[in-house]
Amino acid sequence: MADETLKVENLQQHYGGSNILRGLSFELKPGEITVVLGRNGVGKTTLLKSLMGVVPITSGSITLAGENINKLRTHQRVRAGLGYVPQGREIFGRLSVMENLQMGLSSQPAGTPLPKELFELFPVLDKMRGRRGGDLSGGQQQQLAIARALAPGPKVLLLDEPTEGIQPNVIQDIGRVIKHLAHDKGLSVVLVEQFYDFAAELADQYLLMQRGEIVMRGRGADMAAEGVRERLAI
Amino acid sequence: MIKRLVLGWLLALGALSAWALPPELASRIAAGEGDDRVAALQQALAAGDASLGPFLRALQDGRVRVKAGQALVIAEGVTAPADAEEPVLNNRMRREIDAALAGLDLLSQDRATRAKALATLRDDADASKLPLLERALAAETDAELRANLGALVAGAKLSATDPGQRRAAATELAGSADPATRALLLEKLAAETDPGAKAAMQSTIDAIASRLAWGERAQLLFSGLSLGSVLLLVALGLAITYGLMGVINMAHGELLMVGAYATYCVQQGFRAWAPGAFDYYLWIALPASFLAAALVGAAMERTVIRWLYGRPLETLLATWGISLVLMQAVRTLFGAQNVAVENPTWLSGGWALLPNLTLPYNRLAILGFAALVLVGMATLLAKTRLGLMVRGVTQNRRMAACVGVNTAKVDTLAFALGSGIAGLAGCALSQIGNVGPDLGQSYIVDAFMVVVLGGVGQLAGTVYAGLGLGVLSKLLEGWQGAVLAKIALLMLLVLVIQKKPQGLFALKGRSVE
Amino acid sequence: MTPELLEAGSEARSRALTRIATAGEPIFNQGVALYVEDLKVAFDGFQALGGLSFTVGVGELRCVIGPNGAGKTTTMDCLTGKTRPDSGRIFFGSNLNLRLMSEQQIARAGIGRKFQKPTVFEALTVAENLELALAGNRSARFAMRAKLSGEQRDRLDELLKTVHLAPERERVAGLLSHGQKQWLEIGMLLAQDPKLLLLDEPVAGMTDEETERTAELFLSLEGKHSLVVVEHDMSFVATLAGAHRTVTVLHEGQTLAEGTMAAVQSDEKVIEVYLGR
Amino acid sequence: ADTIKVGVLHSLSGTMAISETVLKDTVLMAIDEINAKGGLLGKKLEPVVVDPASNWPLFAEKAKQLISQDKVAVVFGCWTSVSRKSVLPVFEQTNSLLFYPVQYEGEELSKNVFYTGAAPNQQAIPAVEYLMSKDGGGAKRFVLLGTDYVYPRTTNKILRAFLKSKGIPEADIMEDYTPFGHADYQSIIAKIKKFAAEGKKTAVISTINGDSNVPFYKELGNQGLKATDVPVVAFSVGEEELRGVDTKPLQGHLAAWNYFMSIKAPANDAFIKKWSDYAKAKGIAGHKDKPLTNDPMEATYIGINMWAQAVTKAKSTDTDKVIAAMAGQTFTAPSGITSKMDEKNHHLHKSVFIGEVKADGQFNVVWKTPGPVKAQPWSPYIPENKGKKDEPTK
Amino acid sequence: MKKTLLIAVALVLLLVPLLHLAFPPGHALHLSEFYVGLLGKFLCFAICALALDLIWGFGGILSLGHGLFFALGGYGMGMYLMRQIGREGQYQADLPDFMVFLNWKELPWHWVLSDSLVGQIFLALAVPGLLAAVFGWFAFRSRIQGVYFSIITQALTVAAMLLFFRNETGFGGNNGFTDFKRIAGIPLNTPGMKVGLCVASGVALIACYLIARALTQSRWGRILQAIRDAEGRVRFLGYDPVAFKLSAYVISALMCALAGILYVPQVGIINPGEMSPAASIEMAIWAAVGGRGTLIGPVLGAFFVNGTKSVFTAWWPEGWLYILGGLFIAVTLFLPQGLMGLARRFKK
Ligand SMILES: Nc1ncnc2c1ncn2[C@@H]1O[C@H](COP(=O)(O)OP(=O)(O)OP(=O)(O)O)[C@@H](O)[C@H]1O
Ligand SMILES: Nc1ncnc2c1ncn2[C@@H]1O[C@H](COP(=O)(O)OP(=O)(O)OP(=O)(O)O)[C@@H](O)[C@H]1O
Ligand SMILES: NC(N)=O
Ligand SMILES: [Mg+2]
Ligand SMILES: [Mg+2]
Repeated sequence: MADETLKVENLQQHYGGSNILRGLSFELKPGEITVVLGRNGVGKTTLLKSLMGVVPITSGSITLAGENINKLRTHQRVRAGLGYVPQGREIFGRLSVMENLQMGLSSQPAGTPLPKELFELFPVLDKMRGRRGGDLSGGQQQQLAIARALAPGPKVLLLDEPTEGIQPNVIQDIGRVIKHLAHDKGLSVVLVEQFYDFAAELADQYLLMQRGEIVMRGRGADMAAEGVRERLAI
Repeated sequence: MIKRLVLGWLLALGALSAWALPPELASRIAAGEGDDRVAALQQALAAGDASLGPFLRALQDGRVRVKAGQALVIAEGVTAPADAEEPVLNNRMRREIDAALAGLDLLSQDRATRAKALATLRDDADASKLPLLERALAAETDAELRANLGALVAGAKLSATDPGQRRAAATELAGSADPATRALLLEKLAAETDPGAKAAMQSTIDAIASRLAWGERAQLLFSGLSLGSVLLLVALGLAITYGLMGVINMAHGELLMVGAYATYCVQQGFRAWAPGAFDYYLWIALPASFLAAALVGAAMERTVIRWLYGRPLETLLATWGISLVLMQAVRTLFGAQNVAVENPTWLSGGWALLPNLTLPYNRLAILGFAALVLVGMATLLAKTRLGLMVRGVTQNRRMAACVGVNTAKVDTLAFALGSGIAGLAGCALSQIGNVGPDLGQSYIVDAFMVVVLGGVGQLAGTVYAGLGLGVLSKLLEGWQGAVLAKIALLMLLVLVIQKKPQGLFALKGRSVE
Repeated sequence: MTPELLEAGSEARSRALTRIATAGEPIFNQGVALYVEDLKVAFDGFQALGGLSFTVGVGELRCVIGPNGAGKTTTMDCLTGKTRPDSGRIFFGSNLNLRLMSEQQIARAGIGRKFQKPTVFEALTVAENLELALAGNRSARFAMRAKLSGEQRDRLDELLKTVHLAPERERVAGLLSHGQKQWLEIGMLLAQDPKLLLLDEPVAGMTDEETERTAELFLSLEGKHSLVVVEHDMSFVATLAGAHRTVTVLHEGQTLAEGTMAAVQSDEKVIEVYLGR
Repeated sequence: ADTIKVGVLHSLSGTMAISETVLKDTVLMAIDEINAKGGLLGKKLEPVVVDPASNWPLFAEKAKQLISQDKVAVVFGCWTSVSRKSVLPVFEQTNSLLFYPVQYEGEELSKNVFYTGAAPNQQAIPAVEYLMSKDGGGAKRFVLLGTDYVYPRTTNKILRAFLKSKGIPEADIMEDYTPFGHADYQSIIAKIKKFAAEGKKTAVISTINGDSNVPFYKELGNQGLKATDVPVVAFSVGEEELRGVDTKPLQGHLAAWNYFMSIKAPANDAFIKKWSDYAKAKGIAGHKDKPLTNDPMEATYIGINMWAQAVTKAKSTDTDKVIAAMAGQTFTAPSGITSKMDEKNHHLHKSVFIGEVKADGQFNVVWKTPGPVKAQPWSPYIPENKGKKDEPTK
Repeated sequence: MKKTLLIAVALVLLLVPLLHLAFPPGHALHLSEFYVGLLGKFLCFAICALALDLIWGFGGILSLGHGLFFALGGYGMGMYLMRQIGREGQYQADLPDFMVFLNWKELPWHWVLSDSLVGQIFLALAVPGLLAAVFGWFAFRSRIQGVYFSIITQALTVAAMLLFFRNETGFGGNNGFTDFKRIAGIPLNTPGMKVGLCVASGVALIACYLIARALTQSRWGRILQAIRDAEGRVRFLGYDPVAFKLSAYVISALMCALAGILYVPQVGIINPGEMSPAASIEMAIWAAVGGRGTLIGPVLGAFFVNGTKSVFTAWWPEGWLYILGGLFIAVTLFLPQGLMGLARRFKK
């Protein structure tokens, strides 16, 4: 058994003619939070989508718990333990909040109950159980998207700018939960984030992307010392 | 009595037997010039020959042949001689025979036979039948039949020579709700000279008319609901494939057609291999039509539609192509002409609720069936895990995959389900209309209108739109005729969508965007 | 008389008074750019706005914060004509009754908006998106023969630089990344040159450095334009609000607090429902 | 050329395919038959089949194609009047020949067309006379029910005039129309029931065309409107249309045609046998299992045979020569009579038969004209037709 | 490059029909009358496809009722042609045959202009244009979009079809108008007339194409596309989508009516069948096969689909629908941008 949960080697991705991801390699350790940083349009979202199998990759390999998952289709990757919070929320607009959460359980056997902690973490969802997902406010939807990804208890959680549009005190809560899930429950987390302070606080490992490549990487604790913030600004 | 037994015995022998009825009379009834045949029949009736009944029945059933001026009865299982001619019955003869038989049956031991005879006589009660009717009335013990007979006698008495008797008869009929009685009264009224009788007739006619009006209203409502249920059934499958999945499925009509042809095939199978169980063929045809259409639908989804999600307008083009191919395939396989799908006997005929209101069994069955399919589909979609996944996938296919749904499978299942329901609708349609290569074309426009009018993706809307269009079109039809009604309905649809640009049951709020 | 009837009566009166004032230029002589009074909106029984009132002065930059679901986006929907409120009054300047105007009339009167979820014209190029937004005649007939003037061309170049999209000029907007669309939308808003800018979470998805530059950009607009900015990024709001500008805090469809950033940040209720400790 | 080309212009797809496909096969059968006997003028006939797809402008295009590209000597085709009207100018301009095999509303007479179907006086009028006779039930009230287009409307106009001449008051006539493809006859039948209950003996004259017939008859059966009460006589319902219906409840309802499959005549036996064998040999879907013949098939068959006779007589396929040779041609029709092409008016002399529907979907002939009737393409019941010549003008 | 290509195509379109006149029958370069007719017909179809694509491809408005405008144009022209028959009809009367038959004694009011070619062409454009303007205004103002719009246009067309089927409507019932003889005194069956009509159709197509191109390349065209993708967003920029959609819809309807005007004298018949739902859907099919959202595409599509139909209805009458149906499926699956996509791929 490999000591990393997810291993990405030399990942290449193209949209039409343009090369979006250019040979990315990195690995995730269990219980670690990996923060991916980078300016707009460098390919962060594309990276997560490639991991999920939502967009096809050109070459490279993705290994989950020692098994190559290149060939698996998206839903099979979810069954294998990936969880995903996409950028832009992607709520099922016409399903109620409860139904959205139940959709989150699709990878589980029928009858699996929702973990109770979800509603403790996001009390607003409890209040709005019956409301249609699409009617929620932006921030509420974001919370729903996170809850939906957590519902089946994934092994690897991919978060694409999860704090976007969320009120400050809830962001703090989310940060606490991510930490708890990673450090106490052994979840591997990939966090794509623009909110530097939040990212820096959570990061065990960081990756800095530029034009489809990882140009800097290191331990979270060293971010300030290595001048990541400054690199982002250029 | 004994004679009848003997006749029966003769029949049972299976021989070609001459009749106890004077052969000359029998052959005159069986063939010849119309007036003479009727006269012969009256003559035989007057003679009161008991063998007349079985002979007339044989004639009705086509078991009589004429050979060299002789009428022969062919017994069960015997082939008629090749050179014998089958006597021709036209409507006039048939009516005379019916009346004659009914007259004979009025004195039958069996209550049901008497009741049937009464119903037959209802339309031709005239003075000539009066003695017979009065005899029957005297012998009748059953209260309901007595009342009916009484009405018949009164009807016959309308032609009496005594104006007082005519007036009394007219007054006696005031409780009737029978259109035949009204027609009779109208006819007599025109010829009536006595003012008293005239007034009595008029008031009775009015009374009957007001009673009939209820039947007419009920008829209108029923036909509206029935049409509505057909529209609903036709639209339900589309409510899934188009309403939920967003596939502009121009081949929906052809899926109906597939269901109808599947029904036809099952029917033919029963004809060939299980003619005795013919009445039950629908029970096999229902699942068969569902499966056939679902399979075609699944194949469509797997090979074509799958590649077009997210490009809804392209589905228009591809499914149009599929519909052309399916139609032509049916022409090649079954021929361009219609094929016959017969109602099982239990779906033939109707339930005579009122004298002027008959609810055809096939329409009643479709009404119930539509309700069942609707409830089944609604439950499946709203209450089951599969239903949830279908709704989720159809809203956001990529995200559904990202939460672990096997979208390919769910898509195929959903499309097959919608197609299968179309197949069921096709099976139902085969019981009321054409089964031919064009079957689908005649419903596709209506189906889309119902789904869209209700609001795309709104099952409840589909229901209201279907029933509403049905009832409304029948109301308009009664008022302006079918053509103008259809035009008015289409214009109304245009107006309604003006007012409700997202259909009757539009979702409101942000979730729509 | 019942309150509803009174309400209806005042409604009718205000309609009558402002019938003519649904078109044309807003009049700012009273110093008020936007006047909102007792705004109420309910969705199937859920009271999203429960009597919201506030005013924005001419040339003012106003920050609005508040918990998720407080009603910030709904308020903007009401201002731009997207959502029709159940009751209340909304005036642009002292003369334009926004409740009686269509979306396009409101936009033409000078209210521009950046949506929370970026919406751009995906099939058009970045430059075309901006071109359509550029201020000018909005009639269909004009559009059939419209050409960009040299001046407009320069403005377009300048805007592209401002929103960092100069290299993407000829790219189809649908292919931009989330953040880039966000920028493009800000660009379109600037191109409209509206008198009042409504910005719903403009810096979501931006890097810190970009956020700072955006703040500068908005501050530079202050005075000539009125701005209402909704954000959850507190450092951004703090930069914008500075020491003296007003911050409005919404909560459950009403104003919870209003004041300087410092005052609001130390308000117990605001900390409780929004900021956290 | 070493063959004589014969055009076949019948819809094989679209709404009319249901009726027309079998006419195409009838022509092909007749051509096979003629070829088997050695062809015409020492040449074989070569069919050229095209599909105008129930699209009227396409009919004109295909007619043009047959005539000017394929150079056919004659065309057999069309069913609906509108398709005929669409191709008529093409045939007149190119002076070519069309044989039209379907009953129609009359009011037309072209030199380039031979009408082998019935004119109104060869179908509608005798049928109504029968209904009014004692044997026909002595009907006094009439429902004129049709599909809303020219053929039914014209026929009913003629019938109204006819009924008026027979002393039937306006109030005893009800006229109603349904759109093409109408499939729900509940209210119409309720209306008929009501009308029938308001007076004397009522009969229905149906000019419902095409697909609507099946739902009409099904509803009729299920609502219990029996032929002994209110008989329905139809002009567009034959064996082929009844193929799709359960006929048991329809016994006794009537149809008027110039041919029924059930007619007993040696010529008919031969015709039916020929068709059955042909259908089996060619594997014609539907007919190979249950071969049926009907009036337009007979009219087609007569038409092509008469044309062949005329060509032989004229020793040429030249249009004008064939037209001249057609006059007075006779042929032993499957219906048992010797059918004659009128010397002048391009219509056949035909016997009229009234048949009652039997349980097996066949018709029982209950009445027929004493002999063939001459067609009146210009109905005398339409005042404008006074003084019209009973022959093509050009 | 593109321009020269265009000019070449235009020249071919205009000159090819002239081959019919220039060379005697039997000559290798002679184009038979049949093909002149076919070409003329296809040119009219191409105008329809182009018109439909203007609103569908660029404005996202799928009208399933364009057959109505086409038919109205055709009927307008047909009325004139009916009057031109003069006394050469079946009844040799002053009135068109069907009116004689219906016992009408004089021309109904809506036939007042029918003796004048110019007047009738004006009507044939004005009526559909006006109908489109009124119907479109109500529909767009109510914000009817997408399939809701498709369905009501279809409903409108079907209603019109049923209306025109009736004899009382005064348009000849289901037989419609046929048996035309001449335009402006010139017999229709002369080669010159045939070629003239064909060339006129070619000119009309080129004109429509140029207009459509100018429009779609203008800011108007971009706004139309913007409306297609995000109508709400366009409103917030201050544009009134109604004005844009309506102008596009009316222009499109006018083009269709023009096609109808040119079509009827060439095919010699107009009847309500042109208003059947299938006829309108087919127009959309032409546009889709050719390539939606381009201007050449629909023209190619109209030629290709109708050409295929023409060829195969004669080559394989029993099975041509398999070919056509298969073609539609194949185009959607393998050529997502229609024939134009293929052309583009070829270029690369
Ligand atoms: N159409 C609707 N139906 C039901 N509830 C709605 C609807 N639209 C908005 N809401 C509710 O109204 C409330 C206000 O929403 P709004 O979007 O205005 O919040 P917000 O302040 O913008 O929040 P955020 O900061 O998360 O964007 C929310 O609770 C939301 O769920
Ligand atoms: N479907 C597509 N086709 C072509 N190019 C695309 C497509 N989607 C995204 N791109 C391009 O790929 C690049 C990477 O996009 P991506 O969404 O991964 O960026 P990102 O790092 O997530 O940016 P942001 O911070 O703005 O979310 C961008 O330049 C974008 O324009
Ligand atoms: N001629 C007919 N039946 O249209
Ligand atoms: Mg991103
Ligand atoms: Mg918001």
